[in-house]
Amino acid sequence: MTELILDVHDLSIDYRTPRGKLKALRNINMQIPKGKIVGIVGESGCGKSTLIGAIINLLASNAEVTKGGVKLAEDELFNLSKKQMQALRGDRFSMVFQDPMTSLNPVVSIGNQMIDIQYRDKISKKEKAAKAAAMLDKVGIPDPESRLSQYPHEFSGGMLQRIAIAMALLVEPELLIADEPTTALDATLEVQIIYRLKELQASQGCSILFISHHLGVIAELCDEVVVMYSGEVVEKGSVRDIFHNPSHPYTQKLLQCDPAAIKQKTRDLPTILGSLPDLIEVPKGCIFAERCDSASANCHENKPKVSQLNDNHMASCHLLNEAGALYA
Amino acid sequence: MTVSSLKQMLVMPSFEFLTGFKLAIKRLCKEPLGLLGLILVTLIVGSAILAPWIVPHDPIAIDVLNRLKGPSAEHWLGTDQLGRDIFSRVLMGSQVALKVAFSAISLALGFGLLLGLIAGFGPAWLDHIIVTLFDTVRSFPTIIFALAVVTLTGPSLTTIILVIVVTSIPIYGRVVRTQTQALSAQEFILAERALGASMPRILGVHMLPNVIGQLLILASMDVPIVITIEAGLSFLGLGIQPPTPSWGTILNDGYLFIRNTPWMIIAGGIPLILCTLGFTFLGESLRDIFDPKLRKDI
Amino acid sequence: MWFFLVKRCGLGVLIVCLAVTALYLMIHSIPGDPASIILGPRATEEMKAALAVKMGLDQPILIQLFNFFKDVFQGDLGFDVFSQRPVIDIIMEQLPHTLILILVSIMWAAAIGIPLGCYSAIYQNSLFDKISAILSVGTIAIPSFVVAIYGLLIFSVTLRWLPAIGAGDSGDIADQLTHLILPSLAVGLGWVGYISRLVRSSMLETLGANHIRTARAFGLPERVIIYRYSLRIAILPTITLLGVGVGYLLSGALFAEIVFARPGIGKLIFDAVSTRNYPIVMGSVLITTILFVIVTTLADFVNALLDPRIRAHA
Amino acid sequence: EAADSDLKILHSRSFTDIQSLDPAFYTAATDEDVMGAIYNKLIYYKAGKDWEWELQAAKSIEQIDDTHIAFELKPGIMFSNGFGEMTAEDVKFSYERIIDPELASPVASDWGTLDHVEVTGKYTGVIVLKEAFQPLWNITLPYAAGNILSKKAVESVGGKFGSKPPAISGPFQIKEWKPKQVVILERNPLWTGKMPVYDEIHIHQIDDEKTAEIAFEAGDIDFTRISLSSLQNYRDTPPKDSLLSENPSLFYVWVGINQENSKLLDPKVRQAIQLSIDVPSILAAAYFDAADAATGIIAPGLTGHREKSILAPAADYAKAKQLLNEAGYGSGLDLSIDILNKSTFVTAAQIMQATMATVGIRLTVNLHESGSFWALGSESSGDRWKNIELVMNRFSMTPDPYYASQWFVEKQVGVWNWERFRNQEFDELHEKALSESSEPKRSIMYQKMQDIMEESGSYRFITHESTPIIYRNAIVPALRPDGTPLYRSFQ
Amino acid sequence: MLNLLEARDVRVRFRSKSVIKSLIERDDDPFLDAVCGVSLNVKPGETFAIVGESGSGKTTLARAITGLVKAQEGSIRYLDKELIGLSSSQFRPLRRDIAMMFQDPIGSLSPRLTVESLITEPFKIHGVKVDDYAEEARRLLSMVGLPAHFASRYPFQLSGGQARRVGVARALALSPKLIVADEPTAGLDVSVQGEILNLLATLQSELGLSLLIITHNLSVVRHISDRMGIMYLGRFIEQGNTDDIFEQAKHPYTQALLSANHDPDPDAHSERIELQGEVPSLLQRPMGCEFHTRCPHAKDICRSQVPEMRYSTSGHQAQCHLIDAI
Ligand SMILES: Nc1ncnc2c1ncn2[C@@H]1O[C@H](COP(=O)(O)OP(=O)(O)OP(=O)(O)O)[C@@H](O)[C@H]1O
Ligand SMILES: Nc1ncnc2c1ncn2[C@@H]1O[C@H](COP(=O)(O)OP(=O)(O)OP(=O)(O)O)[C@@H](O)[C@H]1O
Ligand SMILES: [Mg+2]
Ligand SMILES: [Mg+2]
Repeated sequence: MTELILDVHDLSIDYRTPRGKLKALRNINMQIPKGKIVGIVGESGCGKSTLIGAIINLLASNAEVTKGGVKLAEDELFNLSKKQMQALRGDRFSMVFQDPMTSLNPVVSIGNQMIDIQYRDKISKKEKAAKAAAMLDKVGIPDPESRLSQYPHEFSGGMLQRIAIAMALLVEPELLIADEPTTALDATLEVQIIYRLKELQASQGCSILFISHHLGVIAELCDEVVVMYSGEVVEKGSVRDIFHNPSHPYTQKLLQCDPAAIKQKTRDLPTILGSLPDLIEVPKGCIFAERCDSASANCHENKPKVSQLNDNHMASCHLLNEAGALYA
Repeated sequence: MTVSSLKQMLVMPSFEFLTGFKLAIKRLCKEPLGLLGLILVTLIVGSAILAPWIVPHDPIAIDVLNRLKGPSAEHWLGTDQLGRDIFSRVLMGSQVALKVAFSAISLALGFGLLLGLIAGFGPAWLDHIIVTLFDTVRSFPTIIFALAVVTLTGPSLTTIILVIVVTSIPIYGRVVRTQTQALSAQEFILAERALGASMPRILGVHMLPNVIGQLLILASMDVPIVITIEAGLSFLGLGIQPPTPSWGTILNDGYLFIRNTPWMIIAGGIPLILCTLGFTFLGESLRDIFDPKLRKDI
Repeated sequence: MWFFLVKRCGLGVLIVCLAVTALYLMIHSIPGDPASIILGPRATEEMKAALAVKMGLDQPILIQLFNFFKDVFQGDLGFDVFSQRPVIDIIMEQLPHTLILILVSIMWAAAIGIPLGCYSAIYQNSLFDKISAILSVGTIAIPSFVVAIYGLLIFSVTLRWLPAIGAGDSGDIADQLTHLILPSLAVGLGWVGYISRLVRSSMLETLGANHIRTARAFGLPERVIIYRYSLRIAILPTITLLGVGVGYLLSGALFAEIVFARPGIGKLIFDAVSTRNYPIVMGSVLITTILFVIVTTLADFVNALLDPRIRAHA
Repeated sequence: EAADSDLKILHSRSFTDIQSLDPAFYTAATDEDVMGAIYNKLIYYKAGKDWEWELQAAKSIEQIDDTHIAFELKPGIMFSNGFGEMTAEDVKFSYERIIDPELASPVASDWGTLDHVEVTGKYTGVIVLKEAFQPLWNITLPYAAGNILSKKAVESVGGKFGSKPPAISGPFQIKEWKPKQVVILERNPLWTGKMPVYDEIHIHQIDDEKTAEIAFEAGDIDFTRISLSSLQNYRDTPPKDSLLSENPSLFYVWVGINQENSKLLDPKVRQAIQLSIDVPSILAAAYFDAADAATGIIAPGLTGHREKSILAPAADYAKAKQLLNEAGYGSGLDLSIDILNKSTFVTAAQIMQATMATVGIRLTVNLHESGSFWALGSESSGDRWKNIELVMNRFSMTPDPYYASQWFVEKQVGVWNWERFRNQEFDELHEKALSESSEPKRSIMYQKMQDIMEESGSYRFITHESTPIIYRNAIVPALRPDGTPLYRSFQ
Repeated sequence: MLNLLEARDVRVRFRSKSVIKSLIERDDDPFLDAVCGVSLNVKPGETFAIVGESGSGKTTLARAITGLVKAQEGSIRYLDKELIGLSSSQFRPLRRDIAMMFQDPIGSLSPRLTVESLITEPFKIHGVKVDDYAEEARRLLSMVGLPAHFASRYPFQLSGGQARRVGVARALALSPKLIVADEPTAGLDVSVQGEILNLLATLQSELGLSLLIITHNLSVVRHISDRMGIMYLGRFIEQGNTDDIFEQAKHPYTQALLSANHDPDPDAHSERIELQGEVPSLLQRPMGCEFHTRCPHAKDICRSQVPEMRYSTSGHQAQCHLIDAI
């Protein structure tokens, strides 16, 4: 068994809403082995951001952990005090948030923000600024020294995203959590960022949790992939398992929908028919049953068990036989 | 909102109003301070409305022999220098206090909001004009302005309200202006512009909800200030004339007797404090309730 | 930049002119006769008329106003007919007392009110928040003169720690400071509550923002998050308010000047208004208006300094 | 600082700041408080309970006949700043200066019928009047207009000097004046007369009586007038080491009724108003029973004081009601009273409101701040004089009855006579009494005048107030009978 | 065919230094050209895609077209009506026809409004009569694949992708003629992305809608756009039919960009053209060809001379000295 840097076990999270509790995450189990890059893919709104919010223990005020926990190496994060948690953040793990435009402080120059997060380092301010500039340069921000004195509204969306990445890299974390960090980046930069991340991982042996809708990036960057659907992990495995041998119907459909996978130019892109389940009244059976082409009555009635397909490839689907093959 | 319109609201509540109200009350009740605020405000508004019927004594009946007496079973808060029952005067005084506070603050708030929004979001020249007006109004002493208004209109409650409104507009206006300026660079405002929203709409529908919370709190904290201004102006002979009781006059009288008979100050001060506590806590909790982000049950 | 400065100054001059003009019209519209107040009850009508001529009151208002501005631009605020002294001297004697009182009051009020507001916001709904809520709202509602009188009774009469009246020896800083404690307490106490509630409220809004979550996610110390990241945004309305408030206190610290028998511009103006001493009224209001414009401009400037988005807008 | 604490300093309080230290332009009593300490007069009030004077700069002074007063100065009174010794020339200059039309002194009437001053020697001279002028001895020579300036000094500054005297001669000189704060007097080193006890006198300006009381208790001041509302408290529990002194006052407070107002033309209405004002209640509530009812405009202890007024202080509602009925106002009458925004008046007005309501008069109270109030009845400042119905007024006084009566003559209608009271006989008596040298006769004349006022129905006299004073028991204050401090003689 | 939208030499400048700083440093030109002479046109029913370097001025260009930032130079015509210089009230009626989708999905939603109010705003703004706003909101939500109960949510309660879809719904509400979409599908999973793009395609075929799409997703560009432009440092360095460009990109930057596209296959290692060298800044535009600092083929001429735009017959144009050489 490899050493785990992060172990999310049986995590359930609810959001309180006027309509009732929205069960955003249900019994999530996922692990990040040390030094590995784990990707999460899944439909938008399936709870990816919620999951990482729970990992860093910064959830919205109406969120509530109802079950389970998160272990960072040996520490059970939910048992830590506020102070202890604060000591971990920005030191052992760091974060790139999804919405780069609003996740930087509008009234503090980005230079100062980057200097501030290095507060643990005992080096002069000048050195910190130099480090910040160097990091900006690495993520492809031109003219970084003079950019340091500018404010977020003076940058383009992609630049802010790169700044956010630069900040997360700056603290040299053990675990880097990145929530769709390349959505606003052009392909060349995306490549550049992926190289940076790989470089980082290689040089520091850090682990990365990488969320993206861009399957190409996931395929290229990640060692392992977790596929989520509507607040549940439906499949997880090594990147090859997932891309070459997708076992859950949702994963399969997802891969089919990727326009990059469709070589013929078309204006009619494939989609997954049907709509999302209402997470306030979570359906009894398989969460994907509604949209699954091969769903049976059983699928609508009972929750599927997790099928272990190989060492670390598992999927939750009734249709999987012991061997892990889909019978359809 | 004047007392009379409040009365109307209480007398003929429409159905939606009631459900919205109920929800708000329900949420309020979950916040101890909000509940406290609600209770205090209800008490004060209630007693102001009912004052004429519930005063134990005629608030202007003079009884020189029994002047400056301490609290007793007969006079709960004692009597003033004319032997009038302070408790009754405090009760009746709440009418003036609330009238002044409600109307002056809501008018000032309304105009301040409007002008501040326009100044903060509108074209620069308009901003300059409005700020110039604000500063002009604000920069000379209230007393001179009040005297001038009184020469034109004669002393009355309306005069006081007018003076307070005019001199408070710039305060609210400037605060709103700053907030608006900070907000107007935000993306969602740009998005509204792209949709073609007119300036009034952007200001009213998008800016307003984001600045009003601050302002409500500011306004509720201004309740005692407005009441003391009323006291000061009335004392100068610019406002309500004796023997009409108001908290302001009770405080003024109390000041004179602060050494020998401190309960007059207490009698005038406590309702003021309660009133401020009530309005501020209610204001803050309402803000929390109506700000979706601060609301706890979502 | 120069353009900005020139524009600001131009606006300032405009405001001063407008205010003074409005004031002139107002003060001449209110009843009252300076001549008989200056000359006492036994002055004859001729004497009063002569004085009116001397004060220029016989001329049409517009001419008076013109003359006033003409003199002002020559640096002359006129002569006080009561004491036969230049108005500017009289104002300058009083102004420092007022300024120091306001600044000290506002400063200590802000020094307490801002952190109080911050902590109430951070520990929202905690016991601390509730107690500070009640206390600070209480301080707003307690009339300042009550604070003043009880301050005097406790610290001056009973304990005899602090002097009761006056502004202290002009040469003796320590003495002046001891004379400032009670008045600034009375002036500032209400502001503590006012500031802290306002800061708390804007702080709550700011603390919910995404960028604060980012700062937290980097484990920034709470102190940095509060003072560098949230307060800079949350403080804006408070600064504006302080700007307006300082301006207001210029003529509004009257009660403290009366209760503590302190000299000051508030009392000067009040007395001058009561005695219809036009030159003093005009002169002092001119000066306070200038100060007011400076202070509010400064507040705008500080806001722009703190928030680049406002800077971009300006 | 050690030397400082050895100084004997008196901390006193005044309620306004000094305006002018020029005797020709004094306005408030504070001016004279200071002038009395830094200048000399021929004669000066004697501290005590009775209105008497004593010699000051004069070695002797004598009324030769109705229009001539001879005086001789003490030698060796030196003016400061090297302006030399005080001579009869200086006396002549100082007195004639005030009546000089060129100077346009608003207090010229203090010198009444002064014609000129004749200098008969270095130290001697004769004050020559056109006609007899009795008030001279009471309010001119011993009061502000009697201060003697240095001719040379005043001329050296061009004849006018406001608040900076070019030369002084009294036992004190001004060390420092911090406007609106304090006037500090220190010993005049040139002074050769009786040495004052105090090295310095600090006269703090404190507007507010409450503050003054607290400042006294806090030890910041040693001598102050206190408010009537606190009097009872101080009587019951006097602060440590302090003494209370209750003095009569010269002020007079009355309710005036405008004769020419259309509602008040009928004397019956005016009388009904007089009768429906209950003075004892007002004294109780507004003056805390610390002042007595006034019998007229002239305070007790002065020539012309009436022992009793015609109408009793207490109201007579039945009679008032009857008079109103006769005047056709049986169904009631709406009136207004104008008052200054002082709490005393506000309280008094509310009492009147209540008492007059019992006879059917509905009284509205109009508060005015001082600037507006004092221009109320003046015809030269607007039309508001026409609308006056009732007005509560308070005038200050000097120790001569003429000073009170002068405001009620016909000439003053529309100036200070806001009741628009016109009475031939009153005016004649006022003139005659000025030159009446027989004290008892003069007294009867003034009593008659007050009778006339009261009978006109235009006046309801309220009170002369009183002047309670508190001071440290280590001090022996020198006070005029009305409690005014005579600083140079404080012990 | 008549152009629906035609932009000529559009230039947008931003202040790059604070006024004080530029004074101190005696900088006469403290501005940067975020968009520097861009021309493009969009025909009715056509999709024009803008791709390019992040920070190259795409958003700024989109904003200039929709009148949200001021273009200092050039002309932007919509149906032959000049847009530059229009006052906001003159522009307002046009906004019914020109809809904009913003890059920042959550930030561009008014935070105090519910989703229902947000997506029915266009109706209210333009006074379009709607019987039942709730019903209309439901229709729009389902159009972008969101369940009806989202109507009562506030923006901060949405996930990034959900907020994006609300933005799309809002832009489509009034069936505009031209949609300027700044990364409309970023943050959406591929299935939802497909739904949205299909929706746009349907509208396009039914209503003749024109699209100006800014995106980084080259696969999307390839499928949906008719023509495309590639932006670099505020200029179009290449422009033409999408198929032409994908088949035969002329400009080295375009080539690098296209080669960088990832395949959704962990084992597919495509031949990438790696860009090395200094990333230029808008403040210090390189001399000559602005791409020379990173161009793998740069020659001397590139460092000194500004290349001209070269056209091919099909309208394919590119700005490079070496078009024929590469
Ligand atoms: N504060 C909140 N209150 C209520 N519901 C919320 C809140 N935040 C998120 N949700 C809901 O919880 C679910 C999960 O949201 P989350 O942001 O984790 O999705 P996501 O997987 O990150 O999606 P995306 O890829 O679109 O960012 C969504 O249905 C969202 O609408
Ligand atoms: N208000 C502003 N002040 C100064 N510079 C600005 C401002 N807004 C944008 N810029 C600059 O203009 C350039 C272009 O920005 P723009 O947002 O148009 O880029 P973009 O092409 O949309 O990039 P992305 O793909 O990253 O969103 C950037 O260098 C940016 O820093
Ligand atoms: Mg997300
Ligand atoms: Mg962009």
